[in-house]
Amino acid sequence: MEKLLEVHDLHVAFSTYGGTIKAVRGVNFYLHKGETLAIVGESGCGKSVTSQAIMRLIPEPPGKIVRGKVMFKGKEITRYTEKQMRSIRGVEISMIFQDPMTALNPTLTIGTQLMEGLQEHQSIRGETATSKALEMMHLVGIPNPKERLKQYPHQFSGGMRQRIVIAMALICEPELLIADEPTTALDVTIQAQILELFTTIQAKTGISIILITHDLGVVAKIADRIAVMYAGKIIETGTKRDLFYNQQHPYTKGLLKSVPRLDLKEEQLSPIDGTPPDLFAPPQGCPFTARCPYAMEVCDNVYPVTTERSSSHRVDCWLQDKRAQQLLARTANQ
Amino acid sequence: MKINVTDQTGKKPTSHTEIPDEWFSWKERDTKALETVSRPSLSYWKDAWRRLLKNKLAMTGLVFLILLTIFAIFAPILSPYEVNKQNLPDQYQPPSSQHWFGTDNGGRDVFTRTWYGARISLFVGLMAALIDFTIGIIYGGLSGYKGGRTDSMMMRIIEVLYGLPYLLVVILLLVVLGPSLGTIILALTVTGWVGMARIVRGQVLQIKNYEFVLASRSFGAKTARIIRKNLLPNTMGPIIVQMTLTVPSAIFAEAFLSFLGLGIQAPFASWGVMANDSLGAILSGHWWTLFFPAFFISFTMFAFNVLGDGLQDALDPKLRK
Amino acid sequence: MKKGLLYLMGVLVFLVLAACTANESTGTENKNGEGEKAGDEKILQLNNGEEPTSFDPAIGFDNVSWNALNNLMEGLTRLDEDHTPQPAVAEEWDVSEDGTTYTFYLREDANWSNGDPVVAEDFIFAWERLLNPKTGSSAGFLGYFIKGGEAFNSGEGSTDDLGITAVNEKTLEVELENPTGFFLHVLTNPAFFPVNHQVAADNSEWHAEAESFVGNGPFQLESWEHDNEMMFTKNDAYWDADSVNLDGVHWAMVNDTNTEYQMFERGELDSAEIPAELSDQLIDGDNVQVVDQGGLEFFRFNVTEEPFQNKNIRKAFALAVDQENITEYVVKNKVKPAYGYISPGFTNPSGEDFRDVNGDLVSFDPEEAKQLLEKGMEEEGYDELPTVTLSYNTSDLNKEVAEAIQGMFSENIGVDVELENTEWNVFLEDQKALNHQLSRSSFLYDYADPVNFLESFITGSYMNRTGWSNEQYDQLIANAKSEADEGKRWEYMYEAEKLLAEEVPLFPVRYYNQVEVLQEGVTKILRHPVGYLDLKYADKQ
Amino acid sequence: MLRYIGKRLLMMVITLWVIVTLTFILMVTIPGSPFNSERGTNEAVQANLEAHYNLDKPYIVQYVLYLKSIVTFDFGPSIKQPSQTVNEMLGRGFPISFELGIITIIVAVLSGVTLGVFAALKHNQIIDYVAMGFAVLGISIPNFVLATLLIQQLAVNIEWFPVARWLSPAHMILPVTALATGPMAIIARLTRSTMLEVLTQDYIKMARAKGLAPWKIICKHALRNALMPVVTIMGTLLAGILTGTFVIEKIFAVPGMGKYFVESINQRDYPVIMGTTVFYSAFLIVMLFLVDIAYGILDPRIKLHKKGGRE
Amino acid sequence: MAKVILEVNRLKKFFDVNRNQTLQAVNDVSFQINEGETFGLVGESGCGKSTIGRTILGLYHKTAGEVLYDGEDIHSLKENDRFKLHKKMQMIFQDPYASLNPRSTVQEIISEPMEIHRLYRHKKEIKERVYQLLAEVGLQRDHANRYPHEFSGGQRQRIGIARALALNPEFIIADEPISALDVSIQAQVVNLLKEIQHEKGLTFLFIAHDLSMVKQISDRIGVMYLGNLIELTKSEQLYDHPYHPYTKALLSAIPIPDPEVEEKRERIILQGELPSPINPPSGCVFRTRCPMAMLICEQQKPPFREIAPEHFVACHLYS
Repeated sequence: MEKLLEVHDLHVAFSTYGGTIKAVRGVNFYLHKGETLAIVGESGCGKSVTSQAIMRLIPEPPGKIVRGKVMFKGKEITRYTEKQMRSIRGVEISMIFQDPMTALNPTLTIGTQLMEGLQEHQSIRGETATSKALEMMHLVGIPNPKERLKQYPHQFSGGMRQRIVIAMALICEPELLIADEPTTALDVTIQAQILELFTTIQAKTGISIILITHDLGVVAKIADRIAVMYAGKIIETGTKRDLFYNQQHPYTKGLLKSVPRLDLKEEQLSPIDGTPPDLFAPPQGCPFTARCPYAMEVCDNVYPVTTERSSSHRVDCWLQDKRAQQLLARTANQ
Repeated sequence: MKINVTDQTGKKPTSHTEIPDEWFSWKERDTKALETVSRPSLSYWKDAWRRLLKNKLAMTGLVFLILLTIFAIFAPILSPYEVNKQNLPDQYQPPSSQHWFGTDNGGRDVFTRTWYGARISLFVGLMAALIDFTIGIIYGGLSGYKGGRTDSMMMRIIEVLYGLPYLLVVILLLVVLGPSLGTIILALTVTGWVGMARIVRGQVLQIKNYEFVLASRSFGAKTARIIRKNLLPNTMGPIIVQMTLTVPSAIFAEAFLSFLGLGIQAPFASWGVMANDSLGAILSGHWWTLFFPAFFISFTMFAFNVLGDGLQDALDPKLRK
Repeated sequence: MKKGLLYLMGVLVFLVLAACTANESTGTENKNGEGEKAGDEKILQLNNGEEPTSFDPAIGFDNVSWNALNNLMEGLTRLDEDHTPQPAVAEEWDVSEDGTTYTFYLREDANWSNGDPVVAEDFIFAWERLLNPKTGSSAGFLGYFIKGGEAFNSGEGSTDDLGITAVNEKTLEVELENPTGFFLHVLTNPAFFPVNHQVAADNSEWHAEAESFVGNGPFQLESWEHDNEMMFTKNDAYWDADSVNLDGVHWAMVNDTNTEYQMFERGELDSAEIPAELSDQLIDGDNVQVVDQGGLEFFRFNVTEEPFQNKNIRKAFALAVDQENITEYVVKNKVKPAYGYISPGFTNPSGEDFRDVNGDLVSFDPEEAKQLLEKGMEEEGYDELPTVTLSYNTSDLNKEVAEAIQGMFSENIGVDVELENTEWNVFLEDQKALNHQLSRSSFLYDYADPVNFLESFITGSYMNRTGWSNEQYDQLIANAKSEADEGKRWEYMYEAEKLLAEEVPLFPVRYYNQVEVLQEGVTKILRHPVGYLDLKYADKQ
Repeated sequence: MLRYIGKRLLMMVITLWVIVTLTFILMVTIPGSPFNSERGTNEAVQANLEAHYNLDKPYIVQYVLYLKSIVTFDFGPSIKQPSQTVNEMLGRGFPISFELGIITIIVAVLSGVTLGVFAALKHNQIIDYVAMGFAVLGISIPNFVLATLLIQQLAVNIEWFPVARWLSPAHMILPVTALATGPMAIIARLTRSTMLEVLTQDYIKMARAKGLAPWKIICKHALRNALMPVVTIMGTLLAGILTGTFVIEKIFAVPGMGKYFVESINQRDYPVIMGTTVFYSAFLIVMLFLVDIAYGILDPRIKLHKKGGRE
Repeated sequence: MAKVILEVNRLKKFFDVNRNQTLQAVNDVSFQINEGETFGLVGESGCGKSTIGRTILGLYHKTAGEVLYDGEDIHSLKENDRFKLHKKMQMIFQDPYASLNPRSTVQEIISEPMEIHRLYRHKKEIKERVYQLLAEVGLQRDHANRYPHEFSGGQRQRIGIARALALNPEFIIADEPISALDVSIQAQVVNLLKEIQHEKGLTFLFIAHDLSMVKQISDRIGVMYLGNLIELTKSEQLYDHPYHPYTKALLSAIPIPDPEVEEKRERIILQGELPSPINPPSGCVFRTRCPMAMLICEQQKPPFREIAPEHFVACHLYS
């Protein structure tokens, strides 16, 4: 399968009053055409920063892509000029932000905001643009699109706004859609609608999606592959099945155990104790060590080597080492 | 166990074999370490101060203002010249080793007068700020906290004050009461507090709906306690910023009044009076008589403004997290 | 960040320094011929400061009106270069033996700018208007020399009792209350200018706009943009139009001395006042015209307030003031220090100057001042002098003078007085009500006779404002006003001034003058010690 | 909408009434009289004058008469310049002050916004510091000092502009510069800070993600939102400029209405005091109202009646 | 049957938006909470669940109806009695960032209720109590002198819990205490609350929009929609046999973190959006989005009836 996007050793840092935050610390992943990759992690783990770094939308300063490269359709877009980047944004890669309430400019009509991408990239104006806009609004399921084109964002509900944002992202028919927590700010019933919409759109257009989320339920529903991020690193990645049924990293395990399940009865939640490390001064070893029930001396000091369990399944954990396996076996016997 | 690690960047070792076997042993879990708070403990004010220290421009302003205050207090005492002592034949001496800032039309030492002027200008500025602060906090706080009908009534009054021709009121006041330090400060604050009141009100309106205020109320806290413990400390940031802007604008407004001839009573002179009295220096070439007071007005204005900007950045909760 | 700061400071320092130092050289420079506009037309560019109050001669009783009015209209007499009244609308006149009846014969060729002849009726109309209490003229007191004037102005008489009659169309007879030797001089005041009674009957607001204005002076009002500018053109219908050199006068209204001078420097004005700061550099220039002005700046004691009920203390204060320092360093512009009350320039019938006859009456003498103060304090039983407040009305120059005097009191007699400034209207109210202890005052003559000033201090005079009252003085003034013999009349006035100096209800500081710097080629702008700006003979090359 | 405007109008009338009443009270409190003169006038003359201007009537009658003059907008003649009515004086002076004020506002807004936007875009770079330094400098120099400096440097020394008066566009440059510097600086600083804030908003990120050209993002998305706080302070700025015109008009001999303000008080010219106050206040109130309307137009979220509840 | 500790009867709470419009935040809601149980209140944003919590605590004045605590009507109590009641009833707030005064130390925050109620005479006693409370919620002594912004969201929420426990309350209203927290932290807090309840025998009103979490902690659950309580029953009963179409839709909308289960699930996707509470639909408030709406739903508001033992539903389908 063709790799649409590859990210190699991406490092992003922010300088603030308090010091430098190393938000992304060497992230590697790839995305096939037509596939949905979910990047999962808790707040502050660097997943949003990663997605913005791909689009080169990190505000500089204070942010900075320290090193690493991003390949899109075989081209290294990290080397692109700002102008070249502009021809990619919106046309080939689009993005949706978390909060539909703030992602739309309150002073411009929906129509204007929808069509400006068309004007910018394809010089489509007037009637053609309007009909394209109406088509997109129809696609994302907004009733009365004609009237609503003239309305302002505040006249829409949250769910409708998110649909508009999606329509905006899709209007130039990009190949990759990066959706940064697209349903977090929405109610469950609306979330269900939007997720359904993603599935339909992908089926219709064959678009590739990077879905950034913290909700494992959402992941289970629409992702093909999953990357789990923790403290600025991808600690485990694999197919949906790999991750849900054969997860290797103690963090992934803990995460799944701490989520309540509606379909199971009388289950005690087992949370992960403690809190994620501060990225001002990330630990030199595995960042999860302090919270890890299987922490070994090595974990504290050296970041684990990536283990490839299969062509799709990789994990960064010292437990994958033979010696750790022996230790585990010994402990189990005692 | 001490382990010597050379790699500080978290770069991965290339293979497992680099790691010695003995490292693969369980680490003892330190439950305490789970709830560590790695950031240094800093109160809001300490933290803001730390930010401010990093803002070079703001610090320049602050240092200038501190020096200014020190000079205003001590320079006139140390100066060999009396501030109002005229020595007419000595008039318009250019700056020299004897008269650092030269002498003015009355043969008075401009250096000494500048620092006396600093006292007056700063006093006017600080008093105006203080009065604005007091009235503004009470009025704005009450308006914001009470809300509803009281609030809209009080806001109407402010609207009326906004429509008031400020210049007219000030002139009438000064004519009725005669120009004294007190009247000038009164004239400056008669409508000046409105801005502060609005800011306080806006802040209070915002903060009173925060959950921590609700929390206090849920314990049965009385209004006085809520205002004292919850509202005031949290509105302080913007209020302080506003005050740093009130001081220079009061100094400025006082200069404007002196242009109208309504400045402080002679022979005492604020910077504004000195600048206005020496406007002719632009024509005559006695530049020192205008330059020094004008420079100090401008630089004080500048210092307060950059300090205010710096404080705004330092105290802005949006930048924290 | 540092760079930005440095840049900023650089700009600031540069701006101010550049501005202030660059001029030392340019101060006296002159830009030749740049003021001239529009070909060969001789248009004089002047500044009136502000909008004239009114061109109604009875109402416009101030400098801003007179400057223009004196050139747009003309009375019976006009001052010449030597400041003596010459025939103007009146070609000639007779004075009765007792000096109380004047008969004026108007010129045949004296016409209004609309072509009407100037007739005796025009004067009667104007003067009755001046004295009519309904007009509300503040110049009314000048008409009190005319018989029945005061009574009419006080609402007690009628026009019938006024001593003015038109003998025929071109002959006017005026009866006076007392023989008044300077009456011809009084008549030069614009308050006595005629009003075209026919025009005024049609339109009582005839004087409000250029279109309706009708004058009889050397110039006519071409246009008048209120609060902005006026344009005069030469009046060809004027009887002496041949003597008028200018084609016109343009008046700006710039009420800021610095701006006025800057406009002059740029050549936008032909004449400007010299700002005090520039006096040292400019006053000795060739193109500077200095003319004495009859008047006095002085300070009033309030003799009803402690400590000035005591004559010696008053005298001590008066002697502690160094008039010369004030004129040289504060007021500048060649202003003369005042050691007497009557300004120089008034000549008695034998041709001597009043000032020369009476000599210096008050002079700076710190030693004596100290002794007198001690003496006075002893007399009053003071251990410590009550606090003294020196009041002045708000103005930059007044403030500087007050500061200087304050310094002198402190230095010479060891008294620290406080200063207090108030806005003029309040100041005047307080002065009238005797709420001040020591207050700044000034006097400018309305007509050229010392009695104008001296009579201010008689008991009950509106102008007194000192609380001082002296029967002997009142008598001297009464005599000076009614005495027909000029020689005796002057004797009374000498004595009165000496009495003032003896009693010290006020002390003099300085006399006034008029200083202006002119563009090269501008000549014969007439100014008088007592009188009004005259452009009739002015010329501009 | 109509209801809102009606309500606002009522509020405006009440505000104006309060101002008039306050002014009247202050006016009768100040000592002195319009007929005071160094020489003094005859009592009969004085009495006649007072009667003529209704100053002999009880205060309450005078007050009612003033109210009447305001309602009919006929303030009668000036006391000091009796051949002119207050209406004429305002009719002459106001258009000029207005012209000066409007040009100043336009210049201040245009240059202030440009400066602010550049500073924001080059945040923490040298342009930012220079622009802000310039802005702070603008607020730091008293305008009477600046005005005199400008004349000396640009009119007298290098003769680029005329010194003073109000005749041609060239005459307007210096007074407008002197008057606009302060407001410009305020606007620049405000624009910069709101611009910085707006630039961090999601919809700007969204616009960038759409691949829009930077100038389009700034003009279309950022500027309009950043300008809203500028619009809100416009009323206050305008009041400041109107007050500031007094100084500038005096120095540059601009025949506006600024001088009536101070002179009428010094001369106790009551009809002029009343007239200028009412006129100025009414103008200011109307401007504040227009600013509100403009704000409503700029920001579609604001309906001109209150909306939004609490929970 | 257990003792009823809190009884809400036909409670209404309207807000005046402006002169002509009222926002019907809570419209005629009744339920009871038994001593020692956890009562879950769920619904989507804007359904009025938080308003109920705040009205019960007396932070809002009710519009109509009554709130009885221990048989006493909270809103008609005298000031002094109400003050005492604050000791028994405490609240945990939603936003761990906004609910702690950023200018106070943890020590000051936790001791605030004790100071207000003058629980201890000496500062030392208060300090000791603060340390004890911190330990109870799993924080350390030396945290007492720190400021809220230095803590993570989960830690802050624990501070909030410690504050709520300071007065030894009987009844705690937890207003969406976990919705702002990360997944792994949510479980920590829920477990902590369970533990505390177990230890102290507290009664909980647990307000949330997340049904899966509510299920973990609640004994009984009430479902709200647009100011109305539409279904109320025991926790398992609600999940196993939901009656109301809205409850069904709500349950089916929640994605389950298990791909296989998720693939097999049939889901009901509601059309449209939540109507405005300013102008709610006539009859049944849910009818505009209900897949099974009938004519009667438009005309008549369905009564809240017990259609199975301890299972109350407001729906015309079951009448």
